Amino acid sequence: MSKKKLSRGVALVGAGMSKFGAFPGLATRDLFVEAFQEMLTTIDKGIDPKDIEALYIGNYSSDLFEHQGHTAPIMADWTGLAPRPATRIEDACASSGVALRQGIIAIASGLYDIVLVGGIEKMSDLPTAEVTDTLATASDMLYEIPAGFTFPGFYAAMGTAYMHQYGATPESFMHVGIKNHNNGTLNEKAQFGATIRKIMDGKIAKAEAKGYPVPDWADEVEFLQDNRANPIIAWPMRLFDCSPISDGAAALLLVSEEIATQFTDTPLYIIGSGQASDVALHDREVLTSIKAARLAGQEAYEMAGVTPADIQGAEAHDCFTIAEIIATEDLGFFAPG
Amino acid sequence: MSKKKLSRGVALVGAGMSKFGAFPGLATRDLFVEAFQEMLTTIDKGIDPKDIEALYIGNYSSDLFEHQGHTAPIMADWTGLAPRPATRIEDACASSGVALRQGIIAIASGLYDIVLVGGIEKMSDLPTAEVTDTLATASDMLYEIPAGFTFPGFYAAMGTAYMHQYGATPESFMHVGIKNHNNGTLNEKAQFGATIRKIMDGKIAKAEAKGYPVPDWADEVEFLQDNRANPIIAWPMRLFDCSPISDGAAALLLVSEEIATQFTDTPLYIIGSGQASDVALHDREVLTSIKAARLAGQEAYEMAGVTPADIQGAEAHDCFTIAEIIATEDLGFFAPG
Amino acid sequence: MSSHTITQTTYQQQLADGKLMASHCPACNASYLPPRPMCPQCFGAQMEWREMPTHGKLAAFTVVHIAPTAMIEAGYGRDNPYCSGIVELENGLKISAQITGVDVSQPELIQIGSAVQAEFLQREAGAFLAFEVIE
Amino acid sequence: MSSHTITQTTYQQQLADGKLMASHCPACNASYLPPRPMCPQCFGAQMEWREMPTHGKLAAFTVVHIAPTAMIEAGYGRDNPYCSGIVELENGLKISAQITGVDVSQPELIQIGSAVQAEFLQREAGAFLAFEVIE
Ligand SMILES: [Zn+2]
Ligand SMILES: [Zn+2]
Repeated sequence: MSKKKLSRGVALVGAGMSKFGAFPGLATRDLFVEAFQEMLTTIDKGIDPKDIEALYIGNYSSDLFEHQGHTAPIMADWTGLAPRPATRIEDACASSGVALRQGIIAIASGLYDIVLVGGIEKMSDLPTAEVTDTLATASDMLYEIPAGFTFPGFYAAMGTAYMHQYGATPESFMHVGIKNHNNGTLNEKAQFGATIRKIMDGKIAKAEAKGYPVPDWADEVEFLQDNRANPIIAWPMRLFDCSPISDGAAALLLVSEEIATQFTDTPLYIIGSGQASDVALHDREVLTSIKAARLAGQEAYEMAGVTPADIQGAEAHDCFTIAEIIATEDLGFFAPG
Repeated sequence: MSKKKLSRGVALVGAGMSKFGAFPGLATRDLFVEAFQEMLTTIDKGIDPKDIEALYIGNYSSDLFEHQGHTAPIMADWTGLAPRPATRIEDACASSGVALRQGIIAIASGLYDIVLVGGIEKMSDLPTAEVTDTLATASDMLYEIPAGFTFPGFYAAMGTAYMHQYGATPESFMHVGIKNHNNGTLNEKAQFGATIRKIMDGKIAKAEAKGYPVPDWADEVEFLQDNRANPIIAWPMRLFDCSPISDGAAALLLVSEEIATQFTDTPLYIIGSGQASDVALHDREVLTSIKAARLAGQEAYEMAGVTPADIQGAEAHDCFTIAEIIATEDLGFFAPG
Repeated sequence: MSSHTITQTTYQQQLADGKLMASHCPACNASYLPPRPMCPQCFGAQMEWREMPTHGKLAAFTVVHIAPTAMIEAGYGRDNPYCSGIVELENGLKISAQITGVDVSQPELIQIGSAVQAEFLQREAGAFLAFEVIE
Repeated sequence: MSSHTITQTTYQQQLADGKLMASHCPACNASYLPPRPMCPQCFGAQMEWREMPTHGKLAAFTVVHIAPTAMIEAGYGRDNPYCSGIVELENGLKISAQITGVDVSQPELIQIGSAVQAEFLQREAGAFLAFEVIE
């Protein structure tokens, strides 16, 4: 396939996000309005929202989480943008990433100059077993789910394959969780906003205050090895290896390159984008790498004319600790293993 | 807003469809493979399917109908197209129409030259009450569904408003159903493939054969007025005013204008496309017309440089008989009323 | 950012208290029903609650025979159809609601334009807005 | 077009009969598990059923403590975890299945590469493919 190129340039000029967490009593639309309102404040030179021409909304399963389909037009209506075209993109965990890509493509096509991209999910209304069922619909209901797999289970299976191939241990994964919870404290919108150390110290303090036996965890790893403090979800993935059940929304404003400086003197130009799909886990040649991620990364690098060594910052998908390890390898930041 | 224009032309060079009906034992993927296989046979000069670069799959609610999300990559896998990028578009009844539009946009963007567009739905596995619930998720679960509305109910309410405003009667709607069932007999893939007259005569013959009292319907309208033969779903919409619960799939092949004649000497060029969103029924200024349809039609006409009078054939959405009446008015083929 | 004061959850509690509440934008002097947290005219999020009139007229309706699960659980269905409709309040705002006080066995006699009055149905599943035809 | 001979429904019936069946493309001489109605190599739809070997080795696994509803209904869950995995058959094809014959309380002792043998679990919800670790 020849090198891919967009017909015209696209820039990012605004971004907003709701707080992330479990918010009983709030609907997806409430969170999206929160993200949209913040996005409007981030556009340096301002915007009349009526100039927005279309919406691309990434959402995995409002159908099962909220029993609400036809989700994109509701987001358009609630942000005052109806009757603009509103399209929902569903690609499981990648839904919002793909929505961003469709927004880029739509501007490149010449059809629109100003596009709102949203990412929304409201997971916390369902009990855990139904959340587990809903996440499992991202795998193959006919051939994978009858085997008892859950979504954490798939990544856990990649984890055991990874341990077998490279000699990693459950503790290797725990260090990813410790790092990411540290990062979370730097983001005021993060769900927990606490280091594993702080969570551990909190539990010790609570035990002391209540007169319970005080746990004798020497460090975070010992805390994370404790079945009671960090129960197994799908071995080797434990609670703190898994991203939580979250509610949240994000909003981005994309504009065509020609008009980007009308909104800010420092637009972020989109220089590369990639997308690929993959097959059921059992049909993959290797179980310790995700081909779709490798191909998507490669496409984006080629479009941008850069190599992994040029990348200074990345947000990789880290639904599970093993997922981040594999993603950073597939994107070329680290050698396999 | 200025007139919209695509950066480059797009053409349709292949189309396939599965049979439509209720197919217990078949999954969405089976129907999509059927449509894909037929599509391949319709490309005059042939194609190597490996040249297809991306898929856009329109699907309303595999999540609730089949408990299967992440639907697009499964379609890519089952048609041998993984790891091509596969994107699912959800926009309720318009899902597949919007998927077609995204396919057009994607080629116009310069990113792809050959795109497969799919439309899939497998509705018949659920009992009727759950199908009713699933279709209702296309409306507003927070503010419309608590009122007891169903999806047929919304169109029925537009029907009563239409009757009030223009003096139409339930019989006006029945004539649409009679016409559409006549049309259905011309399509070998249609679910019923029988005229209302034939269905009526069949019921009379069955009553005679079994020695039951023979109904004395004078014509199709009397048949359709009979509560037992044509039960009310949501008055004034009766069974034969409503599209059935169907399983089916369609596949289209889009290519960039430059390469269209590699596939056929008679490509169908896409000359216009439009999309818009609408608000909850109670928030619409008028209840007898659909603003989103009017705007989308207008956008497509302007892009194509044509007027409704230039159109010789149209497939309007006719989920309910009143829907077709309103759609043909909103698209400018008939004056309101 | 937003303090999320205008939500469906609060609206629902107000229905349970027998009040039909809309959100109101002081900047535009416009009310919105159902209530929305952001004004679609000025894009401001400083919305306030405002009580709505309880009288209006019927703008559209249907009599539902094939009911969704929630209404079946409330006792409706093929043998006990019900009327749903859209009501235009005295101030011009419209809202979806169940319609009572009509003969569902004779839907052709239900009149668009009929005067209606709000009632608040208390069911096991919660409070539901309805309007009774009063003329 | 297609006569739909290769479906999950038929595969499922074959599991109930104690057979693990793949689809086979005569043109490519390639088998596919799970069975698929179209060959992803030659795009042909003339697929045939072919019985698979019942022996293989464990390629990946997990022990699930937080179970989906279907497995909870089958008696599993937090207090009764189970093992799911991917098995590579003797002919190289891989498939997802429940894994039995392992000590789920000591997942660190479960060995990738262990020899396994197919078994067909009959539950109220139907037949399910499993593999028992036999060494
Ligand atoms: Zn305002
Ligand atoms: Zn083949």
